[in-house]
Amino acid sequence: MRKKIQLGVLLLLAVVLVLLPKVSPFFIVFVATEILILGLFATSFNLMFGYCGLLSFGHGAFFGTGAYVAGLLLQHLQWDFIWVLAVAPLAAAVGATLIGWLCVRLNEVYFSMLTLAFGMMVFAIAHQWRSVTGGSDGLAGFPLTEVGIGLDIVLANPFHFYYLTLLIVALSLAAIYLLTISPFGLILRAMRENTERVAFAGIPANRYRLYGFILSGLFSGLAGALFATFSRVAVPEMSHWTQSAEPILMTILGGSQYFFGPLAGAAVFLGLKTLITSYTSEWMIYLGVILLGMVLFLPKGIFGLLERWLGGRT
Amino acid sequence: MLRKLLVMAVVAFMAIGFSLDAQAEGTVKIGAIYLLSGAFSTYGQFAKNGIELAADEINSSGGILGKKIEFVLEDSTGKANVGIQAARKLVYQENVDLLMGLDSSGVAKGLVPVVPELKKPFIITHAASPDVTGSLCNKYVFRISLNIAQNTKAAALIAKELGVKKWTTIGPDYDFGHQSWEFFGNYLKELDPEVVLSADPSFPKFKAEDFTPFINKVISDKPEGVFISLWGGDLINFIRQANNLGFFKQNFKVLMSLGAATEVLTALGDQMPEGIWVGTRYWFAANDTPTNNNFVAAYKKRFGDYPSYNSQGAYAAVYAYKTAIEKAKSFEPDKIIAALENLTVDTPSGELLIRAEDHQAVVNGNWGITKADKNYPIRILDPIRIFPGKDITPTPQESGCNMQ
Amino acid sequence: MNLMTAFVAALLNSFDIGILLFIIASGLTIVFGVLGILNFAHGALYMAGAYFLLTLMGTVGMPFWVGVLIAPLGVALLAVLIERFLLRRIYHRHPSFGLLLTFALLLIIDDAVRLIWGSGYHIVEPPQLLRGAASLFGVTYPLYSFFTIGMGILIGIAVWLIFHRTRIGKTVRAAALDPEMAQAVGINVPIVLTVVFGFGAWLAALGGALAAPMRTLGPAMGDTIIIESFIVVVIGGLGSFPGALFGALILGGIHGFGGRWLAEWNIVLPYIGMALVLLWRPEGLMGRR
Amino acid sequence: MTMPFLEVANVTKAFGHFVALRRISLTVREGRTTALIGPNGAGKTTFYNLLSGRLQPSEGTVHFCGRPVSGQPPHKINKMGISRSFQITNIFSELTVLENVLVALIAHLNLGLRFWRIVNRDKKLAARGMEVLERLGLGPLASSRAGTLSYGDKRLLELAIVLATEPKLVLLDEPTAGMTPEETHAVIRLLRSLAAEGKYTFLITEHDMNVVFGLADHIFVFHHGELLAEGTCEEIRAHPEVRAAYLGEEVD
Repeated sequence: MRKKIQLGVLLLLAVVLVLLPKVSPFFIVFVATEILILGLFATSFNLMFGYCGLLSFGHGAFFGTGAYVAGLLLQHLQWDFIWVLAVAPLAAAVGATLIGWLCVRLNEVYFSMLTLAFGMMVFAIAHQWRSVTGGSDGLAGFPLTEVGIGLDIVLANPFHFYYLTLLIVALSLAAIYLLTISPFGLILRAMRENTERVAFAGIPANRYRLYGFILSGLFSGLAGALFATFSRVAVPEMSHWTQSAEPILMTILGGSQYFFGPLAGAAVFLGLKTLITSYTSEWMIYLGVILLGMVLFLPKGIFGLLERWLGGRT
Repeated sequence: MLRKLLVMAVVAFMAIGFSLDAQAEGTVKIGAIYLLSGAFSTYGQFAKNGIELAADEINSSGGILGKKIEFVLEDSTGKANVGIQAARKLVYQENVDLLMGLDSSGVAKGLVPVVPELKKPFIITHAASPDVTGSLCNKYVFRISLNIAQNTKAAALIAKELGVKKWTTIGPDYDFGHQSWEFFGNYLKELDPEVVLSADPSFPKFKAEDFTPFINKVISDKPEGVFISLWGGDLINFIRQANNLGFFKQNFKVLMSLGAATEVLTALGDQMPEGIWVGTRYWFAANDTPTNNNFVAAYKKRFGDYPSYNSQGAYAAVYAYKTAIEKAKSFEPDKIIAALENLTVDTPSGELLIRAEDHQAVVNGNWGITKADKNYPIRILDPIRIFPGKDITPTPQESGCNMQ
Repeated sequence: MNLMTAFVAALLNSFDIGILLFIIASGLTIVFGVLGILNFAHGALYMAGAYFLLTLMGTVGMPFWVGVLIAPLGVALLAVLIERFLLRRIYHRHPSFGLLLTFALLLIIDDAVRLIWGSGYHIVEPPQLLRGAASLFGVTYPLYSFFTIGMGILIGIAVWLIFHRTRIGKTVRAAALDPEMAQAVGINVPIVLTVVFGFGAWLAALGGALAAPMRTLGPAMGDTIIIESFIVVVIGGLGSFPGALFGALILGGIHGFGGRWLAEWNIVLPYIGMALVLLWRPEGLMGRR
Repeated sequence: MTMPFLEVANVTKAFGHFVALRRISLTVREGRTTALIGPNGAGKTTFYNLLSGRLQPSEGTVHFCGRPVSGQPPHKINKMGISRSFQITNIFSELTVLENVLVALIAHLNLGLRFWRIVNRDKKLAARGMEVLERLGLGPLASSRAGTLSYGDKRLLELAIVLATEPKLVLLDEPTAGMTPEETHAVIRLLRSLAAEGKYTFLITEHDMNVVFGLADHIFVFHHGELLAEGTCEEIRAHPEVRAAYLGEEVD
């Protein structure tokens, strides 16, 4: 029964997302694109947090790497976009390999703080290496290229970009979902509870954490590359800790125990932000109060509540 | 129960919010993007004051071609991607006719290349990166505020007059600080090839709070002139700490490219040293014209303060739009753009000319020497030096703009 | 200025920055040690301390010496209310909720301060007695900085004595080590937690009040301090009070010496320092495993 | 079979000034259920930690089937064929009972990096997991969440995780601690029958002497971090020093 409800909701969501540009005001297409991209970022963050129990405070490093590599490739080489989307996440994954190798041996808040430190190092590189990264102003005004492989998609067209993003994000979420239900995903979930027990069962725990971290960084980099193209800039703030805090916020809001929790969190967070900023320049205080209410009254996030309404788990 | 209500309220709020799209007929809608939150929100507040004042003045005297001005503010938060999304929101959701704003150069450089997609004119009133009306220039984007090149050219002219040869800098460690020093150095070298520029200038990190190490370093390096491009809270911190360490009693000349900003002078009061050369994009006492006198009086009456340069910039932009629309006799974006080119606008900062070639306004630079005056709660400029725009603005060829 | 005086100047600078950070970060580390919450709003409380002092000295017209005592108490009171009505509801949840809740508080307090005091910059004058500069080993240094260094040392000693030599201190440590056991032997643990959170906020606000005559007051002025304080407590050891001193002095040194000789690396040096400590001794230099 | 099964040579473990284990040398033979007894603080758990890789010896070496154990991380030691249980129940309480065993099976069969497989659809894997659960009588509980099991069942699940990796040497740390007498009897019977299969060699620590004497073929006695005595049940029962140091209080 629950399976059927889930499937139904998913189908409904898919229909809404596909039809959205036809029925919504034009600007909503931009908001939806942003939600999808940052939802992917939050979901890949949650691969480490919700499934592996490690709260990274430095995922901006990979998001930013993806954004900068995409920006640089578009600016200097004008590759077809499809290849940009292939290479940028790989660069982020390389970064995640180096950073992860050092970080995964730590636990809990120590892991969080070490990832924060490395995230800020990436920020510093982006900020200080003026000749390559454009310094504090970042990369701007890079051209948008063809998508490639014969696809007739214009990146500058918001509808085209929305559907392209929808496709890529849907495929990525499917891939991440398959990961979570694979043997690897089971090991990650077991490690969230008790890493040492997993090691004593014969799993090289830190190496598995590292694999998880690399995959998480890979998809964060993909999100970063999409975001840079969507925003038309790559700026140092994309790897700042304030950027790393966003997926954390979204994930906890949506519910870290649920696969679609981070995406739901992204939708609510960005939706509220877009809306409140239209009414007041004191948006921070309103957002703060709403967050406060959600923390106090929604212990399992929005998704936990939705599930209860739909008669799921008690 | 409470939870249900909470979530339902949020959902309802969002549903209503996105469907609201009230567009009154007979108004011209201006969308403005400024820093409205965080550490630098004072600049957004200043800009808001300027727009409010201009809009009320215009509306109470019949509007623009009979249409009232309505304005919508959006927060850039100082991040380029946020600024770009805000511009899209203003154009597509709020249906604004005109755009203006931008404090941070980073936001400006990110946003400017995107403006042609939005197909609305955009007047920049604060961000100072030369690239915006240089290598990144385009048909839709104008700037009526003083840019780095103009301000540092004026600084270099003063430096030449001061006659000292050995210069160093203290500037914030981001593109603005580095560019200010590069431009200042290059201009000064052109004016006086004998000048020696420090090979080891000081760039404290932005929002450093503690400038003591840099103050000590500059004092120990014994330069003959120090060019300071710190601004806002950083500059206030710097000046207080420098006072304590006797920085201004040393044997070197000091130029502060943004030292005459009212928010800095107001906060510092009598802590602002006297006898220092300071620059600003607008000085309220620099022009004895009806336009300026009216502006200063109206601003003081309404907000209780002397107008900041950022208020003036925003105020001037609204009037620039008014002048252009009246010249074009149309609200069509393309016609407004055509009218803005080669337009002369009477602003509180003097008459300015918006060049057609790169859309940069040829605007006066304001410098002066700080002085105490018991008629003012803040340090004022005496003497005031006004550098005519044509003397300090690089030619369109030099700016590197290639319009289409 | 020769190398020696430059060195002394950098050293003084390190202490100046370090001691102030110590006062603030010690509040953060005590709250973490006892409540298990990494308080994201700690920097906002620091800011509140500075602004309270501004109003007490400006509008109310108090002298600095009185204001500096009262302003932090006001902030502590606010913190007590926060603990009593908000934080208390989430102790049993995953620590990430503490982070999120205090982040929400940060947004609220930051904006509330802007609404109340405006977005402009303000300064607070140091008391007449502490204006000007003094000379030490040929280095001219603000008198007020010597005062903050002295205050920081006094506060450090006082807090250490409270925790190790008084009944209150023992009670708090017992409640931190094993709340259930403490409750069983008759300690009112909820009150202890309230008091400790208020005390942590008091330290943050005291740091803000002491910093006010040296720093510009402006919106979000606590945002840099909070990350610096995180770095301090991580370097020193989370929950360790002597560690906060140690970490603060190291970070002060990074700013004092790094600012003088490695300025272009300054934005990243604190993070490199924190990463090295975490890789070498994850529990921090003075922390216990 | 010339190679010794588990050989501990001259092992010392010190924590600062405190010496937890002093120059322990012993050999465990394959197929012989061996018990390790001693009062609290004798160093039994430290010894287990050394055998399983949680700790490294300060001096001395441990060899298993001729390969060095000391210096290896826990997961490699497990792969060599040594698997341990924990004194405090150490299961994955958020996972189902079957998933608990699958974690160990995935580890054992090196399936952890099969990213494309779906764990719940893998019939062969599930069948193997069920086999282990059935053997321990946990079959009917396979789809329950592990955290909801009774204490005794949790201890059994712990044993299931250990056995799923098909170890040659099984280290059990007080397997019946906290169990009811009925549950204890059941576990003794279970362990006996498992030992009789000949696949596993058990090394057991226990406080309950009935369990020890009911199961063990051979006994080592630790006292203050040293090996006090070894021998068959009868020999240990009769050993004067052991009686004085330990058994006196417990058995009589």
